Amino acid sequence: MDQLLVFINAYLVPGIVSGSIYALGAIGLTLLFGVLRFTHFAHGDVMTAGAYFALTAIGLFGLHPVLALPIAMVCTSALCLCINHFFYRPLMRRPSLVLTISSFGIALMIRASIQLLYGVESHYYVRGIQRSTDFLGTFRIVDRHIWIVCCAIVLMVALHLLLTYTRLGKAMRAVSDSPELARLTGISTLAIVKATWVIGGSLAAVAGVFLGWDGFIQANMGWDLLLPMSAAAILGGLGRPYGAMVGGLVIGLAEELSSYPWFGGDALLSPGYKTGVAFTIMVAMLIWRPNGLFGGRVQ
Amino acid sequence: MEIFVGYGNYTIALATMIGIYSIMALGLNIQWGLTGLFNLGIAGFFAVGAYASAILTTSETPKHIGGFDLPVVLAWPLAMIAAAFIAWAVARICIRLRADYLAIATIGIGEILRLIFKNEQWATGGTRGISNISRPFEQLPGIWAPLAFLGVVLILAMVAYWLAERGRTSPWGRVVQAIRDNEPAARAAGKNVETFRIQGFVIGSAFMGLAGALTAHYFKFVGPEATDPLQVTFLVWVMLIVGGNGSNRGAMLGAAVIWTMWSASELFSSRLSGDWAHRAPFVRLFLVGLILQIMLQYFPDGLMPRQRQITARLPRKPTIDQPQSSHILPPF
Amino acid sequence: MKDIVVPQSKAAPPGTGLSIKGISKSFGGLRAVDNCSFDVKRGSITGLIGPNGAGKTTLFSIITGFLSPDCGRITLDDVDVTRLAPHDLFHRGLVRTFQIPHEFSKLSVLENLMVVPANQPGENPITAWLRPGLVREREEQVFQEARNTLAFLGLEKVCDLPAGNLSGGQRKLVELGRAMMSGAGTVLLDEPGAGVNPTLLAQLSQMIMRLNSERGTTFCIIEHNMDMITSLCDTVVVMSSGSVLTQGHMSQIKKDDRVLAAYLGSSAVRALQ
Amino acid sequence: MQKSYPKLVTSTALCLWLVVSQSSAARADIRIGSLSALTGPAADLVKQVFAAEQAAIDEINSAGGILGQQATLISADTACNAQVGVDAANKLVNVEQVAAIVGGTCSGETIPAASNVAGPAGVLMVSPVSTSPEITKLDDKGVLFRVVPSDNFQGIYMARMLLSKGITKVALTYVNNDYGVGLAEAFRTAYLAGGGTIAGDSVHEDKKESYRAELATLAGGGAQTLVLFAIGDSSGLTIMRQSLESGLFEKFAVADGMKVSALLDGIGAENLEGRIIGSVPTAAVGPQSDRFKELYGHTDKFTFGYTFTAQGYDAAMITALAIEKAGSTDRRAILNAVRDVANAPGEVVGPGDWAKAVQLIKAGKDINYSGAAGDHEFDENGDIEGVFAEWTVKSGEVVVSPAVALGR
Repeated sequence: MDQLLVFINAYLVPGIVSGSIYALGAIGLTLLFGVLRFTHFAHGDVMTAGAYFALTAIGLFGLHPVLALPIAMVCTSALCLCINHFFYRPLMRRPSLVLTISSFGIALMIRASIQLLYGVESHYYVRGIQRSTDFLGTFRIVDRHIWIVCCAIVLMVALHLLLTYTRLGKAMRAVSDSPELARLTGISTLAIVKATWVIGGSLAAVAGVFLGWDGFIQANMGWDLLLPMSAAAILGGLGRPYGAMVGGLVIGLAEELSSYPWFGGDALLSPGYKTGVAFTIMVAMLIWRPNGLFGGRVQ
Repeated sequence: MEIFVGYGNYTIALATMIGIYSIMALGLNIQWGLTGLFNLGIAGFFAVGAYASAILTTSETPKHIGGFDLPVVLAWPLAMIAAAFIAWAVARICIRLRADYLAIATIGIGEILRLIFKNEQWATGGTRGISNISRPFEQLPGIWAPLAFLGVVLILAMVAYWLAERGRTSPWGRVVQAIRDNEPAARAAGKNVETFRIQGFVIGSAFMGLAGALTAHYFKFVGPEATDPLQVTFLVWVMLIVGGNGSNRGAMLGAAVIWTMWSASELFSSRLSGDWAHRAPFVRLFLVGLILQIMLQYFPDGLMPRQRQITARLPRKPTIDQPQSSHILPPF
Repeated sequence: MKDIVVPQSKAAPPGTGLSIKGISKSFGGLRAVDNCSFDVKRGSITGLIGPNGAGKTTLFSIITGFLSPDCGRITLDDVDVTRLAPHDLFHRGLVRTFQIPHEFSKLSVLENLMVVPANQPGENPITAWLRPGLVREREEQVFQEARNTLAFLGLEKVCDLPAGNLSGGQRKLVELGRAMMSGAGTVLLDEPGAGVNPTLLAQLSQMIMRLNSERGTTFCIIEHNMDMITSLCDTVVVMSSGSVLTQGHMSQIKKDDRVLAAYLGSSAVRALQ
Repeated sequence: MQKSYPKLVTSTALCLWLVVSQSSAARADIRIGSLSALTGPAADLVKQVFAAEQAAIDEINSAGGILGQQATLISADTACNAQVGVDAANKLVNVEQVAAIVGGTCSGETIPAASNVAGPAGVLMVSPVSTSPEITKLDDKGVLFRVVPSDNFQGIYMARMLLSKGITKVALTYVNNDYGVGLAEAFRTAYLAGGGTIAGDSVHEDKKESYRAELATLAGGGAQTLVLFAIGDSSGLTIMRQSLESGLFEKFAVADGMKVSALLDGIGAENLEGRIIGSVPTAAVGPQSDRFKELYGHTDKFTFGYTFTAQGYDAAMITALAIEKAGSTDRRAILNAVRDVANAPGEVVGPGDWAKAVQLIKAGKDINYSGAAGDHEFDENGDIEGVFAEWTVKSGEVVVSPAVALGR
């Protein structure tokens, strides 16, 4: 196989796929940070919950994973609203770090509940394998990857429209930019907080379903993704949904491309360190550009 | 009779772990309770201490760096220094970050450390870890061996408590708490905020390194699973929040309560029958998460409220009533 | 309040004082401070007035190292101190207070003051652990200083309360108390009078004046209470929209129409009438 | 701290009192502990192993019990972690007063539990899962036995098997834990020594969503066969699926960790037809594993054929036999009885033969347990020699060839 094709098929495409998944998760993380001013450590486990909701739907009705998405989105949003109501809202007046600590515990509670209800085994949406389709005789892409990337793009465009053209979206951006200012102009913070949970939860659910579709569903899957997602959110600048989209793609690509044999025959970085790539980028970003790649504004 | 020896043994083991966790909780209290640093990478510094002490005390082996054969009295301080050094390097680059950024950065650094311990086989034994670590007093007969080690752990925990408490009541403790309460005012008061934060971070991490070293020698083994954030980082945080953030006594009490609950709850859950026996551990995890939520919402001060900063050993009845004092111009 | 006896010894220390030249600072598109220049002469009490949003507090933050200026130069006794960190400036004898009180909320009032003095050996953790005698000796000095300052401010009764439990006016006093504890030669006071009761305010003015005349402490004061400014200040600098509008003696300022225009019917107008 | 002691003491005392009052009723039972990582990274695997251990104990109880008493299997979660593992072992040995322990699972918990708790207390541990070569030379005071061969043996077997089939060029990837690393090291040495070429050799992290990049790098070496040391319902499955999907590798050589039903279900047996060869530690004598399949082939107690379930069953059986042989719950006697019941000579007993074994022991005859996963002849370190078989997938079924004993 030609070297370029190997590069595209085995490094670039998987990088874009996992990048899309990271981006969907990171958008929720970054929106929540913008509106509620805290880092939601349970976001990865919200993703896991979404994947299990879809699993239940697929198991019950035998749906295609894409058709199970709306069900997963609704259920996950409801879950997020409940968590917000019972656990985060009572702490809202306390320093935001208390919320962060709380979310650490919520993450554990979600994971334990899933393990309790569904057990610890890995689950699958689809059995068997899908042979990849040849496009133009060169690209070999699996159908579900096309689905994943397209759905991710559609959702991101929808989010863009929401943020740009609806009153709710504008209000969200306003709160994210300056909570005090937004409160002065009479924007109802409570409604915005709820909307943020719904959007963040839904996108996390989609990310979880895609992750499970591409690999497998397992109780720790979301937690393991929390750090790459945080890295993506920080890369794009916390509080900036567009930054998170780009950040997700960059992290996804960086992870895959780090093991490409750029120089000679060996992988650039031992795959044992693959998970470290995201953390390293993240720590480096925090030190040199804490406002993200596109962050000109000083906080 | 045997059962009482057994309960004795179990109590000793429980107390040993409580001692080790108290040292970690005290370290976290210095970082979070006093200095206000959000460290979620406890496991990383714990593991640095554990591996450092393990490498320094084991004899020559082809499986990892070794052959230093140092006695523990030297290895433990060196393990603390190793953890402190790593913490210093981390703090130098991360200490200016806002609190939640610091949290994410420390998680990331903890993970990077874990990957290094796991992958650098020549140094750490890789995934197999380091076994056959010596434990002080292990040659004593019967129950005396664990009892003597418990004594060592408790003495070290008391020393750690003494150091933490003396630090808290000293002018240093006053400054770091001032920085925690209001950073700009501390800057305006001429305090080099970065320096004090780095000191708090390094001292706290040295405590964690000591706890790591003690654990490695207690288990006679250290492996990359030792850096599991759930068992180390999360549990220690729950201990501090439950015990009372900002209070050294609270940190120790939290360690005792949470570890006892964590350990003893299984004695009941393992009696559940059938499928529930598998699931009981998850109920346990869920409950730990729930306890944290309840404490945060309803008992924000923990079991033992934050101790007031008390300037140590000064006359509480001031000399202000003496006539000459009012004639002294305040030191402007 | 008992009479305060000021030691007679100290004259104004030599030096030219604080000099600000061409300082500018922008936030995004907003030019908060625009090419400001003025001097605070050694031994003077300089007032800094101007309507809300004129950039006075921002300028204080730049001078004391909390913000970094975009351009310009600050000298203290002819030494360039531009962009030095707050703690460096503190050790060169330059301190500030905050407009909104910044107390150490969980420390007691006494401890709030005891934090401030420099050269406390106990601030090194190693010394704190190993040399308790040394630490204690200095602690007793600091304790007495703090006690005396609290007595002066009338805060003895609340000295063991956490500072976070105080009223707004009391916090303001704690703020001032910390500046007093610093022993600095140049003090920037950001609205020391706001929220303080009139009796205490008069004593405060008296105190500032005596410290200035008898010990030579230099002051730069942001204040909206024009009576206080008039009675205290030798020189007044007026800022408006980020730049220095005019400066001079209060009698000249009062005649300046631009100043009146800048305030547009705010408290200054009433003060002048 | 001063204040915390009364509370600590009270709470501990309260817990202990409750345990004593609870456990006194069950005193008459024979108590066997199970150290299992029911939570943590290997929870899915361990759940099945624990279920198989429980199945063995249930079988023993229905066939009359140990020493005429009912046996109870008391589980303690180790979370694959030293701290929790040692704590769990302490509870089993000291509070639950178990006669012997089946377990642990991850080597990272087995090693500290054996050297720290079971060793000093002289309690027998029979591990069904821990394959780390570290265990062989561990200072465990002779209490730790295992019914799985050290990774060293299986790696060597795999190397010889591939070479004997004329496969002389492979790519190697292994999961980054002690299981994968251990197998890979032994395999690499033996394969290279035997004249094979390893074109592409890389470790991978468990539970990532994509391994395509690693696979592409490995395929770059030009090998046709991928040697894959991983767990079959985790990274092993993902790697196999992704390499089949992208057409990078079509043939796989795997170890026992991949012989799980999840692999067949997840990828589909038709996709594996003729593509996979594997090694599995197995019984030298065929009838024992046939009997095991007959007993548990269609059980709902655990998933038959799941990795290490047969070993879990055997570990529980050997532990029970040792107690029966010792004639009491005296720990020292149990420890001394292990080799008597498991090693030759003696009359062979296997799965389902509990009543017969008890009769033989009562009659004073020597027995030799030969189990579902091997005949388990313990050497001086408590290790078993490797006896392996080759397995592959034919017409939708796992087919295991006759076993080969691996001489040292």
